[in-house]
Amino acid sequence: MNLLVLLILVPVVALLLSVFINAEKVKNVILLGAVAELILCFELLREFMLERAAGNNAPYLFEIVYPWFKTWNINFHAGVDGISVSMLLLTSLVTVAAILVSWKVDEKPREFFMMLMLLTAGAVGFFISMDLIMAFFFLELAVVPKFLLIAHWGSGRKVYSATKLALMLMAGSSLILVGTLLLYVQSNGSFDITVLQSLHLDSETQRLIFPLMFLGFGVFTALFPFHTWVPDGHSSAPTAGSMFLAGISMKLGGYGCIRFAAILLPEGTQYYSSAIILLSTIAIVYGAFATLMQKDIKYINAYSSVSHCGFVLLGIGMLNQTALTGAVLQMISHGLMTALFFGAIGMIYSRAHTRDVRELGGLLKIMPFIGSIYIIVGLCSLGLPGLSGFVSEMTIFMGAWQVPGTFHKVATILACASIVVTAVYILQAVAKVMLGPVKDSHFLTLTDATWYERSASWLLMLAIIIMGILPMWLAQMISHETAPMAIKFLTVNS
Amino acid sequence: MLNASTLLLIPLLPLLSFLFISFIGKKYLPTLSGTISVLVLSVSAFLAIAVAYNYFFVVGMTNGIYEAIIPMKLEWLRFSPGVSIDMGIILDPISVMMLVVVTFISLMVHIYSLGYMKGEERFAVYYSFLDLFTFSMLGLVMASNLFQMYFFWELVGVSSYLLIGYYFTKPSAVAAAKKAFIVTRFADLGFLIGILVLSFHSGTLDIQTLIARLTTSDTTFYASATFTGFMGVSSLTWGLALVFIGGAGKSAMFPLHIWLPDAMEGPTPVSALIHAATMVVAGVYLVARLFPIYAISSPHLLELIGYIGIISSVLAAIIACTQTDIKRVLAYSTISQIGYMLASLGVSTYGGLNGEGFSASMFHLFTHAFFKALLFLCAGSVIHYVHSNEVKDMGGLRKKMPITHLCFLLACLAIAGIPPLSGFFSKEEILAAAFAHNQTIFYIAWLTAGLTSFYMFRLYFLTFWNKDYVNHHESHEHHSEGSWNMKLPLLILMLGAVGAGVVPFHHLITSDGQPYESEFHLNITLMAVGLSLFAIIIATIFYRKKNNLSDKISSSISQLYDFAYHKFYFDEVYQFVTQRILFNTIGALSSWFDKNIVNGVVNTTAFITEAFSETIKPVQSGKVQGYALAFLFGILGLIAILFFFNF
Amino acid sequence: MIDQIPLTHILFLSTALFFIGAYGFLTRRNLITMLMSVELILNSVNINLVAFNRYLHPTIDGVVFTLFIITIAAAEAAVAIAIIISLYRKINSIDPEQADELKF
Amino acid sequence: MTAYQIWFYIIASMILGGALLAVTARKIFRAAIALLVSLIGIAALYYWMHYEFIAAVQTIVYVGGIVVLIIFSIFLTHNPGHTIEEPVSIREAFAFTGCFAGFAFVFSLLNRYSFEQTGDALNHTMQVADVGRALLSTGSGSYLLPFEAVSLLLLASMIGCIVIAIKIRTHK
Repeated sequence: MNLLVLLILVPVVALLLSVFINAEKVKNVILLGAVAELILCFELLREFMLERAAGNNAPYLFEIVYPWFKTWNINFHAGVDGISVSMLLLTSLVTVAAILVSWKVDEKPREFFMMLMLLTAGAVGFFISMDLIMAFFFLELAVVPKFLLIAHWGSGRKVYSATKLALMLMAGSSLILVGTLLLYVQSNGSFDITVLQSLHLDSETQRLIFPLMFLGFGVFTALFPFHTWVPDGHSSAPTAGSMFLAGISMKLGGYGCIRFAAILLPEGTQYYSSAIILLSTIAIVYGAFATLMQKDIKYINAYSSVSHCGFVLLGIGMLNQTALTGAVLQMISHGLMTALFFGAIGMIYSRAHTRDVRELGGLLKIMPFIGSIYIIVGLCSLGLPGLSGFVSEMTIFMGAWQVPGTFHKVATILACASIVVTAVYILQAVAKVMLGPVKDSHFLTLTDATWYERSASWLLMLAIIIMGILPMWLAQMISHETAPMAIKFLTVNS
Repeated sequence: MLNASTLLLIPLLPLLSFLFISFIGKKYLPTLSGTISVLVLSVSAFLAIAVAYNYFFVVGMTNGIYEAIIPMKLEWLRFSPGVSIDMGIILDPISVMMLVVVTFISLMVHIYSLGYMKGEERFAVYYSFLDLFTFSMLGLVMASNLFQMYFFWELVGVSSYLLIGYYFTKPSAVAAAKKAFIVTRFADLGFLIGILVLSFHSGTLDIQTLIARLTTSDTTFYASATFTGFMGVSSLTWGLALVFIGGAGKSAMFPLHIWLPDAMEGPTPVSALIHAATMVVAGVYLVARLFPIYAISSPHLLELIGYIGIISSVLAAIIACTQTDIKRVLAYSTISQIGYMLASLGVSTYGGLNGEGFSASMFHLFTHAFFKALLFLCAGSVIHYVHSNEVKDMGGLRKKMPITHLCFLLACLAIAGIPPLSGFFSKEEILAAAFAHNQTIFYIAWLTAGLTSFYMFRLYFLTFWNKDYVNHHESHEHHSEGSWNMKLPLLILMLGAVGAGVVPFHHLITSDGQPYESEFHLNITLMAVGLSLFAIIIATIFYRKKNNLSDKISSSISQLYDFAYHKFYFDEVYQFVTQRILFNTIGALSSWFDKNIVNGVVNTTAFITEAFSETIKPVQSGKVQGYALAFLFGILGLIAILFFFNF
Repeated sequence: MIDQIPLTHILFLSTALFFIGAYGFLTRRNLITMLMSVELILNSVNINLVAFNRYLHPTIDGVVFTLFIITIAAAEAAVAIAIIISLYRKINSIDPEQADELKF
Repeated sequence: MTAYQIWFYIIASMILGGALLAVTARKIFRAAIALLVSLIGIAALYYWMHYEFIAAVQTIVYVGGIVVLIIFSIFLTHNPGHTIEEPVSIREAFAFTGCFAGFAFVFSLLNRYSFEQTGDALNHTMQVADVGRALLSTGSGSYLLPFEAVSLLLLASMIGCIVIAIKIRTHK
């Protein structure tokens, strides 16, 4: 059977099974499903790399088409390229980690774990879709569990945050839907991206459709000024929810921006590239500065996500191969890193029952493992060499600097400058939460990470370190895909 | 000997030791970790010395110059064709010299720490961090690629952060670590952008290619780098200046020096290794590494670097005269000496005798590593004994700790430039170079040399003479100078501090790799030594016995004294800029904007929708007759419309 | 005979009855009287059916329809009264103003 | 003015008078009696139109069934002598306006339209047997299916009434 179909089937089977078994045991089934998914993703990676090594340069591999809704020419059309494969890897890694971290959830465990799996199914489906309606379907499929996870299992102003998140994402989706339908009309009735890609739309049309698609996906990836769901959503979500949101959900947007906006509408992308750069630079700098003032460690991380996702969009806006590669690398790096970050924060919160930096302090002494994870992932966030953040950020900077023009240079310098601010807020948070004297005597009774938290952390940590130390295979795989895109952007005007 | 596998062992051994201790040693061999680490590092140090011997004396010169050897180069991350981060090893005189310095000092510090850190709760962690630092520093000095250098540059910064914040329950240590990291990080921003600029114009990140392309004026790369510019300065100069900012940050040059004195919160051996001998000279090393480009393509910038160095040097020396914390005095002295090295680079040009500043700078870097490490380790012993950093708690220690006393005295003489100790030779060369090329720098440097002697002997007398020591910790009497592992490194380093001057640097390390014959300038020597001796005599008068002469002097120039005592208010200025401008203005503004404007728009949209639905909600009153009435009127209205339009 | 009264007069009658019923339905504050008004409306329709049958359409259809309507009216009245009684049990009133739970 | 016409106007005034009283009387029992009068008037109207069978059905079902049902329910839900609340005045005004406008509109419409009377129809007589045949046969002009549907409806409404009105004992 086609691997891609299996990738979709595994979560579905896990979901179906979990309906019928004892609620306490659901997590085992779901974990099993997630691990199976992870193994499948590695197998996919292996086969993909073998195919590429064998010289198969087709833009999409393992393609499969089933008619879905013939009247409107909607197909279940799956296929992957290097970007999708790396996104799938990220998704399955984060899923396993998120499930492990929430091992002790006892509030409606069946529904909780099913929501997690549903989210994974949505994300996986989105990353393999090559049909706009199919992509839209899976994108929306991933929104519902987010809402429920936050609204039911969240904390703080959870209903407010969940509603805000769902409404903003839906608003984004509606833009995407309009864009999709316009493309459908323009292409004389096709939702297939291979068809749409070969279509030479005139520039007027591209300029009309591109903002719809880009803004729509931009909402998902915290494009300024549509990012306000990010801080509230992340901070109210349960630990696994935050990990999913930051680790996977925001990547749906970035991936969509590349796959369904930039590639399909190269001329539109080029026309709006200055606007993209402007908005993303604002997001980077402004997100970083806004983070400085946050008092809640989840808010700190959520705002820093705004800043980091700005790098993704900056990379896209620069329209060259290096920057695009950097954007994809940044998505992966940020996904792994923030997932782990939120995992660590969740571990701290579940023990100390507060997330206010003013109340926390000296936790490294009490919980060395969690503390070390928090510090290491913080260092990753500020771009320490040897961890994933360095690779992706530097690639974006290198790519961005190659674009001539003062505007681009200034944007790049500002983006570079933001990593100093990042260092400030990360170290500030680390210093206040982890270091210094123990603030509260009841912290002394707290315990360090349990086996499931440790395994989740190790999983993501290893991924971060591997990406940080051996980035070449990933970078190569991705730049193989971004090269034709960059050429496409270059040749638009000629 | 000079093959890749041997050379790789030098940095990888500490890395393995780091990994071993962090994952296994910390838990199962908490006390043995130190010994393991020392053993591993001695192998590294031995290899490094062997490599140096082979490089200089076995392989030796080809065509009359010491050529750079690149035994290994692996593509690590490729950005675009030609531009990639390579993990390579470069062997040339300066990197070989640095290899020796780093491994040797690191080994000494490792041994010393066995005694100094004994009984610490996180003993193994300390060693793992030390090993991480050693690895990163070795990677930095061996880097053959500019971005590789940045890679290790950042790692060095982080290990410094971890080690300064070693006592992480102490808020002052945490703050110092944070400050050190952020200030250097800010400077590294310059380095990063500098790399971007240079690589953009030269199309490479490889240091040798970079030098080749940017120093020969007939290449297209050179043309592109010098043609385009910003604010009347060519891109090349901008790039080099930005790279230098990174170096200045790491080397704690004015005005980015503020982190170094605070970094003394770390354990003293760490200060000796990182904040005196190795990491802080990375800035000098960086300029030296790219020296041909600086010297050939941008000589004015190099001159500016020289001025920055000498200004830092004199300012730090003035501040050092007023400080009372033994480690802080040494920290300012470090800034001052590094400023010296940079000034020396600044007065140098490329090639031959005119490049004697380069040679002198490296020479001073070499000798400084020994005597400054020695000074710090001596200070460590003193602190270990009296449990205080303040000189007022010391005094009269010469009888209690004779070995330390002797070492400290010799190191002081060395730094003061008294012949025939090592510092004399290197300083003399620097002064000679300055005299030949830039008289202004020469006179300031000469004055600084006097100040150096003064504050070092002030410190020496305050610590070891001045008054009789009153021991508050009688129980510690029996190991006043610590165990053998604390004394041994002192003695070895003392040998270095005394004898390092005999190394013929102008034969080995020169700007173009070609040996030259240095000249001996008797007049300069007499001037320098005379001033130093004079300063030492003044210090002796002021501080050998307890008297109030110094207080009188300081009160007579109280304004200047206060100004210097408060470190020229640099900290306050930075505090103002970061706290007021960055946090309270930009940060608070962004946060406010986000909370009220961006979020406000979203919430207002929701609010308007809600308010609108609230207004039309009463229509659904639940009163069935109301609905019926509406229905009736609806039908009537429809009828009226149909009738009116005569459908 | 019957042609002495034109059809329109009967239709006027049924129209008047219809609107009287509608008026009652809209204004009475008692569910039972509202039910009565509904009965009036139904009857006005019946009158129409029968009248048309008599004057214009000489078959049996109008009569049969009337029969059906009467039947349904009976069923409707029974169900309505059941609802009214059930409501009365719940809120102890049959004022439609007070039965306004179904809103917002 | 023939007796036939006079009878018509007497019947009409009985219907409308009863109806008006039924929708305005403040005493609910009085309203029920007025409704009774109105319904009897309608039965009389059918009789006047020579549809004796319908008149009989009207009398039996409405007068004998529904009105009695209504009176029963009044007894169940009201104290004797209960006065109905005044209608909400603004709604009364609107209702009056609406109803009057509707009436005026239909009135003018009817006035304007001349119904072609067929003389044949006036002489047409209806046998009860015809009704029976129409209800129980199939083919054109016959109503077996609606008849059965209505019987089902009656059954359903009977069950529905019981279900709705039954008192459910709540166990504690």
